Amino acid sequence: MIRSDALLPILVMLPLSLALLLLLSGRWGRFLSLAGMVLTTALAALLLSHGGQPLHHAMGGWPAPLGIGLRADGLATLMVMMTALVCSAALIYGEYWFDGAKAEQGRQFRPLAWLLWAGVNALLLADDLFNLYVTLELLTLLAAGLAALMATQAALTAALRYLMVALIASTAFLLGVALLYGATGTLALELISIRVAANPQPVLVVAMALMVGGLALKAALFPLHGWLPPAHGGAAPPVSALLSALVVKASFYVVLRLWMGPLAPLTGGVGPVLGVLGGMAIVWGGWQALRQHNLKMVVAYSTVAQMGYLFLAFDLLQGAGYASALNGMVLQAVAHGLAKGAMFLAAGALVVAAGGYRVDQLQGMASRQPLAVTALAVAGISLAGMPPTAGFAGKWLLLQAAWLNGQWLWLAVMLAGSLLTASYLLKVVAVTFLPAPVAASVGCGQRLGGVALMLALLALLAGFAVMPMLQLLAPVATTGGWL
Amino acid sequence: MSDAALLLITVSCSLVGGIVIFLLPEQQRGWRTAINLGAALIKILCLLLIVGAVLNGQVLSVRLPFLPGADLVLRADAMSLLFAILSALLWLVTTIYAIGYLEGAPHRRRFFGFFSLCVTATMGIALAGNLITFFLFYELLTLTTYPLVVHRGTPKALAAGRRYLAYTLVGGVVLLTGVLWLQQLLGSVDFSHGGVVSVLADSHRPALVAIFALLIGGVAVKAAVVPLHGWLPEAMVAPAPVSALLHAVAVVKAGAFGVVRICYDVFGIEYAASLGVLQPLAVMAGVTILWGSLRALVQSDLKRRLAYSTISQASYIILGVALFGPLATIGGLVHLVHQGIMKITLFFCAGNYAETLGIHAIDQLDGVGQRMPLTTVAFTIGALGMIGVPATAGFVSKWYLGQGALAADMGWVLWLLLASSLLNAAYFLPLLHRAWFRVQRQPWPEEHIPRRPGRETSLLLLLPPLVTALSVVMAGLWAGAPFSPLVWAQLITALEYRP
Amino acid sequence: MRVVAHRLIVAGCTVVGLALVYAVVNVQGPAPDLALAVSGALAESGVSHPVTAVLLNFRAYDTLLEVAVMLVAPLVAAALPTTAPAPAKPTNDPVLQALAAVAVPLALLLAIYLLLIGASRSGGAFHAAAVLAGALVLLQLATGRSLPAWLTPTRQQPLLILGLALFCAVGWLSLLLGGYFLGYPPAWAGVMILVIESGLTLSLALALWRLMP
Amino acid sequence: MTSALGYAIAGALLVAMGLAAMLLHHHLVRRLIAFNIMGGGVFLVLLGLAPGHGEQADPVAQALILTGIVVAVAATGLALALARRLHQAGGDVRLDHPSSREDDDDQK
Amino acid sequence: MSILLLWPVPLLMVALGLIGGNWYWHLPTLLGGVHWGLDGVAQRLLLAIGLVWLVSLLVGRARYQQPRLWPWLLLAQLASLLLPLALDLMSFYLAFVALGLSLYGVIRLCGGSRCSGVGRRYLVLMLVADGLVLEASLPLVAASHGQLLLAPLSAQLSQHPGAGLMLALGFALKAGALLGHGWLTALARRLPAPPLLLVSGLLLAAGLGGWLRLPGLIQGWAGLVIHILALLALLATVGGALNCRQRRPAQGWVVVSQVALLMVLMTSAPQSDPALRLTSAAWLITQQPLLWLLACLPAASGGRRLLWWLAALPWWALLPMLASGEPWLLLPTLLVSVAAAHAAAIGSPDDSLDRRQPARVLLVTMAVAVAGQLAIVTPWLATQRGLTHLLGVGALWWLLAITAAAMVHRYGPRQWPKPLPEGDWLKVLVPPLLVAWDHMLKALASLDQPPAITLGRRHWPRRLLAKAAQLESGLTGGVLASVALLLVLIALAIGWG
Repeated sequence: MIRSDALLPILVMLPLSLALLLLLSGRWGRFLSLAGMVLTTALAALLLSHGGQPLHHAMGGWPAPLGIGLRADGLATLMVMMTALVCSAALIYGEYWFDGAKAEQGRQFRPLAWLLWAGVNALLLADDLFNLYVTLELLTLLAAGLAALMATQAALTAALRYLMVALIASTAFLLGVALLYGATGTLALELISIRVAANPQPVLVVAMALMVGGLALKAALFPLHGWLPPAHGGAAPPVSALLSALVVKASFYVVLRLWMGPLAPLTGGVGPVLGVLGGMAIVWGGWQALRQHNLKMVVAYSTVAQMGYLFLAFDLLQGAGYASALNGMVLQAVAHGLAKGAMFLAAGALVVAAGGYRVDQLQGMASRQPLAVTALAVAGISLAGMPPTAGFAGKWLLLQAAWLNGQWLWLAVMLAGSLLTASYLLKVVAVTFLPAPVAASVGCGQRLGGVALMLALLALLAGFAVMPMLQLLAPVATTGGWL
Repeated sequence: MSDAALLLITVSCSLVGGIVIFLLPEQQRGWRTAINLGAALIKILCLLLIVGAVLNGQVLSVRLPFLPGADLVLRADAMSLLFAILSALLWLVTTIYAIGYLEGAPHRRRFFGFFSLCVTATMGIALAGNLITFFLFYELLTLTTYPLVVHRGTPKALAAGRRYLAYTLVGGVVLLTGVLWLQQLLGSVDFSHGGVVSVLADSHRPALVAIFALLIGGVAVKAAVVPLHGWLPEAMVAPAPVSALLHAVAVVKAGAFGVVRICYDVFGIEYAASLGVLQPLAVMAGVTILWGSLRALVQSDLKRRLAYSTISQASYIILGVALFGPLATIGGLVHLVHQGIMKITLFFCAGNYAETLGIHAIDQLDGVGQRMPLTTVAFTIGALGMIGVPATAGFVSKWYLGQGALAADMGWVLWLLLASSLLNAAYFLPLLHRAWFRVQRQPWPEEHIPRRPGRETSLLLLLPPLVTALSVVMAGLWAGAPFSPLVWAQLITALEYRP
Repeated sequence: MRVVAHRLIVAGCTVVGLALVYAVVNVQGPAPDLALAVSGALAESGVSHPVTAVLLNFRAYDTLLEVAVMLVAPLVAAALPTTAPAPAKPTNDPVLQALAAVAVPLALLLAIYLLLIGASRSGGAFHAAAVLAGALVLLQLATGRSLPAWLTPTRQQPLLILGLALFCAVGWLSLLLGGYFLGYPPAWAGVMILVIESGLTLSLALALWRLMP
Repeated sequence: MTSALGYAIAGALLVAMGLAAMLLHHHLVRRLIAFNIMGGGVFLVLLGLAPGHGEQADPVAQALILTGIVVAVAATGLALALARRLHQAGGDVRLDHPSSREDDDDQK
Repeated sequence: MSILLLWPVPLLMVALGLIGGNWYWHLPTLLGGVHWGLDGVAQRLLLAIGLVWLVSLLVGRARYQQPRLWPWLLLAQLASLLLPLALDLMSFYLAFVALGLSLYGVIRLCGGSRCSGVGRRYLVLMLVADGLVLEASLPLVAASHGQLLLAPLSAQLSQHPGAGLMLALGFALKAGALLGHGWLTALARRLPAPPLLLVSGLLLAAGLGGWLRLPGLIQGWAGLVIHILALLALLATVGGALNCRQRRPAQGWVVVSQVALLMVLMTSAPQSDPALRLTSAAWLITQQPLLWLLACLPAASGGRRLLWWLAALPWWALLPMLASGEPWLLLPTLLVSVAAAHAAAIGSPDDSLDRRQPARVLLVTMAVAVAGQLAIVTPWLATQRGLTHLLGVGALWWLLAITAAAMVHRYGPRQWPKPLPEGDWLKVLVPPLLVAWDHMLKALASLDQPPAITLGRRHWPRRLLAKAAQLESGLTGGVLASVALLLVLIALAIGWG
């Protein structure tokens, strides 16, 4: 009957096929979407239950050098699960958000969102260099398309700006792939890493620089983050949740995959550069978020800051702190995904209720939109890395790694970062406690806030499931190399 | 019932209560009160069971995996029970008081929800078995008390809340650094009598001193030691039950309890003495005691005066810890409980005055003894307790602190105690004088609750202060009784100072 | 200020260029084992032309994703609520009409040729679709109508996703039969590839055309 | 200096020029053209480096290039659709503020 | 009905005082182990205190009707019941403090707003006294390893003279002795008689109770310091009494001087038999109410004032004085009696004319007694105690003789200069010797012509200089007096050390 590792292709193809079905379906699209969502999340959980040992599926039956393979190790399974949760939340939220005037965009949003889900799953499970390029490109186009969904002038400009930047990044990445293919003659990741380890040529460093540079551009690392705030800030809440939590995270995931796999021997020089950029991102992102008046911009800049954390961690991946740094990075990525998704959804709910984007229009929201405010608070706590959330576990491990490696500067930056995050997020929450100045405001249901709260609580519960998660990562962390 | 289940229920019953309260709609007043009181009673019941177990020598503990190399440990030993029982009992009383106090006020659902979460955090701090668990609940306490401080929603409350957060968050980070550093040196840091740090080689001594400074610095923020006390008077803007809970039981006590834990169960008092860190700690506590009392003298607002008195009283506990010797330890520990019951009485009465007659400033107190005799009696007992008049709880702890000071031959502490007692008298007796002997000159600012023949204010407001005032006298008079705080403190000290 | 920025960018790009040249020059490529593997496995791939074999058999998954990428552009174009006026009236310019009369039928013929030759020589779905789309566009410009009136955008939807649907169907089929995803049984590989290619041609052509108005 | 290396070097230079053009110009269509030039350059590099044996180029490289071209076309199509939509929405066809207009040489 | 609430406890006290019998009661839980017992000391104290309560309640029935007063009175009663019974430090200290605080309530409620200033001063002194007692008892308890019984504590006193001094001061302040009498005399002017009687009686009982419970209080250099303080207090109170022009304040000062006299007696003969000391203390406590009682009678006729004088004489001091074998102690007793005579002599508050008669008679007898003592006793003493003691005692006699002479003159010519302003705070601080000294100088200076200067409060430095100018005529008296003072101090220091 069906092969045991068939789960991997199904995880990619099911969302893709559903997207196609949704394109055809008219009225019963909503039901199909919900059913598909439940099925896919169940499959992701099934994959999770496989525990740490990796699954491998050669597409089309062709073995590694010739064909393309799908691989799922601990890291991938965790990210797939996180993607499933965030996408489900965004889709459910989308059902409620795109109502009335925005129903038309709602019908278009659904297939594109499912395609995005398929794309992310494909990227997470990819085991082939060129395949990574194609999935990255798919995500980029989908993200640009979704960002421009609202078709306002600002959204279109932001989407185009993002597209331009992303195209440059993709070309750089493709150039890196070309050089690597030229140097090693193969595209399967583990073969590349074997051959790179065999004879590290200078060209590989150039390829490395190109690929990591391109991906950093896509992941909006500090100097190259200009495009993210308008794009994520201006988009519809479910879209910005997907963008911030998944698309930006995907490019980070590819860098991590390359960093640990094929390009492991070359990472000597690049680490500190990423560390410095990450540190500056934390401080700059935090500082900007503190000064923003628009609620969604605050959350967008917070994404820039948190990506800073992830890239800073690359510099920690050395010496005694390697294992805890890796664990910390993954936990931070998962926690950030859940929390950032919840925060954008909550922000969307508040904006709808307050009828405006400005932070000081949120007065009195604590009493009118309790669920949304609680979601915002819990997500804020997770981002700031306060106990008992998963964010705290991630930060704790990163701090521990910094300590073991003796990198006091990064330690200080990370502590300052968490303080900065706490301050600008709780500043927003504090405003909601003020008494509501004007009585009349568009009364809307708590459903939007409810969905956001569900995702936020998942971020909180992840805090308690830290140890099982780390068991999943154990094989990846200890061997240090590609399985 | 297995001890793990018992411990978890103790900590989580108010958590569950809090969450259920959050879900209840605002107008479900009956249910909310039932849940609140139910959770409090369950907690007290569990604690009694645990006390039974601990008395016959058994140490209950449960270990949950949380982080690699550091897992959550809840442990019920003698010291943790002291603080846990205090918190549980005072929470029950404060809940009753809050129900009466917030009659008809808006946002009660939010208030009681966070109220329960706050006590969960306190219970967690009390029962924490190792440093990382302590830190976790310590941070949780910050988060849950913030909404209580800004409950009123006025810009002033927000400013106070912001200041409170600034202090406690920075404190939290400092504590985190200390915990992390110690974690590197020692692996998981479990609390154990006589401390765990002494096993380290001497080469670590300077590092250990630095760690001690960091840990105590982090905890001192909440214990409102002088340089870091700025937030406490500002937090007075919160409603009375909050300031009662904040000052008497939860936050300040958690800070003081933290100092106790760090000195006894992490460093071990003998090792700390050998490190020579106790002397500066004693000086710091002494400075706080005097500074708090002096500042209290000049305050014109009643609750701010009580706040500054809390700052000075909390440092008695730290002084007790810092004076190396069993007697001082007993004094410190027993003051942990006594200060709690005395201070909560004073705040309840202050709350009654504010709620019933709208009295906030001290010079509005003239003749209040006639109008509200019972509340003023409770206030008098609390105040005399604070001064340390014999037969009240305050005297017992000051007595043992004095003895401890002599045993540790720190003469100056004796005179410090005398000076601070006189200062306490200087800022409490005028209040009593106004209440009892002055005749009421101008009408009460805003008399919410009119004077009925039988009762001066609503029963829910009147009962708690009387109960706690009675407990102040009982703790003072029956100090020798089997279950009194003094005997319990002696039991703990016997464990701490191995022969 | 802008002039300085320009000079900076130019300098940056020249540096990148030189680095690339340096990298490209001293690449020591290993033995071409991949090309040998392809020719070795060509027999079971169902087609004789190695490129088509790689495209539609060995790395079929890549192509599938690539078609999905290709599908995104028209979807997004359709998703954006257009407030634009109706498309411009045909120019009925005699030169265009004369060219259309000659070129369109030839293009159709060429498209079908390219589709079928793909199995043995370089050709295939993408080339055919491009030519077909070109023909449609030319027809649109010349006569203002290219697709029959009954083929309204909603009805075009199934045709648009036909290619990808076929690809997925084949993939699911091979998976459900116990094999690998997209693992065509060797006997049927050739036929399956042809079916997929034809579906692809139609939908890709439509996709490219949908971008035009 | 085999001919393949020649293609690769040409490709590298094309990429550099394309990148410069893309960063300098603000007009959307110009930038898209520059993007396609860069794409072409990359494909040249890919082909140049591919370890082809004998006269026939490495089929995998060709397949990659084909896929790359299709992806580039899709990206360009999407960008153009968005640009047109932006233009219709009354927006300027340039991403940056209008002041960059005067330095375009063939001002319409 | 309600006033009856206040009667049972005093009756119980008197009953216990009379019946006696020594039972002993130990409560382990209360206050960390409490020991109460009825022994000789407790019996006498209870009797005295019971009498004070009964008299006060009888006389002040009308005044004690207001219900606000009852809780304070009840608390005072319970404290005064507990004080004698307490055998351990904790309960003693509880009674000690409770008594002080409850009487503050009585003062404020009975005295009304007139007593607010004095009340505050009273409260401050009470707190300082409590603080001193607490501070002193801590080292004692620490030294005796934490046990709280009073008896062993007093055994520790020998090693802790410092603690002993503090304890003595604490008790004295409470009782209004050893220069702590400022508030008592002020109260005497403002508080009506019954509560005043209550306050002074009970506080004296509290103070003396402490002294009695801790016999080892006066040892080593601490004893000497207390003795000197007692002497100074005696002179100050006597000076104060003599300075008063109104009857009520004068009587107040006399009562206070009685207490000072008791202190002098107790500290002068430490080795004397404690039982003797107990009886004199108890007697003094009982005598207090009598004095206050008589003091509050309306403007008395000559006979009643004479009666008051007889009552005011320190009869209780005779017995301990004779037993102690310190004949020189007769002098302080006589001083007090002089003061009593003066107070009794003041008829109506403003009329000072007809006071001369009884006072003069007494003074003459006293002068004769002094001369006799000088002649007979001094040689006897020289052989007994050695030269230094002789010198010291001689100097003391000489000083006291001069003071006596000044007293005689005091009642001489009518144009006595304006007295020191009464009851002002600074006067308490001005050393009492200066007062005596001033009288002496005036006496000497005015032997021939009326003195022109007055000792006003504000400019006394300048006046001192003026006085010096006047001195060259009366130089002999001044020099002699200062030499006497120095000798006294040196002799006492050596003799005692």
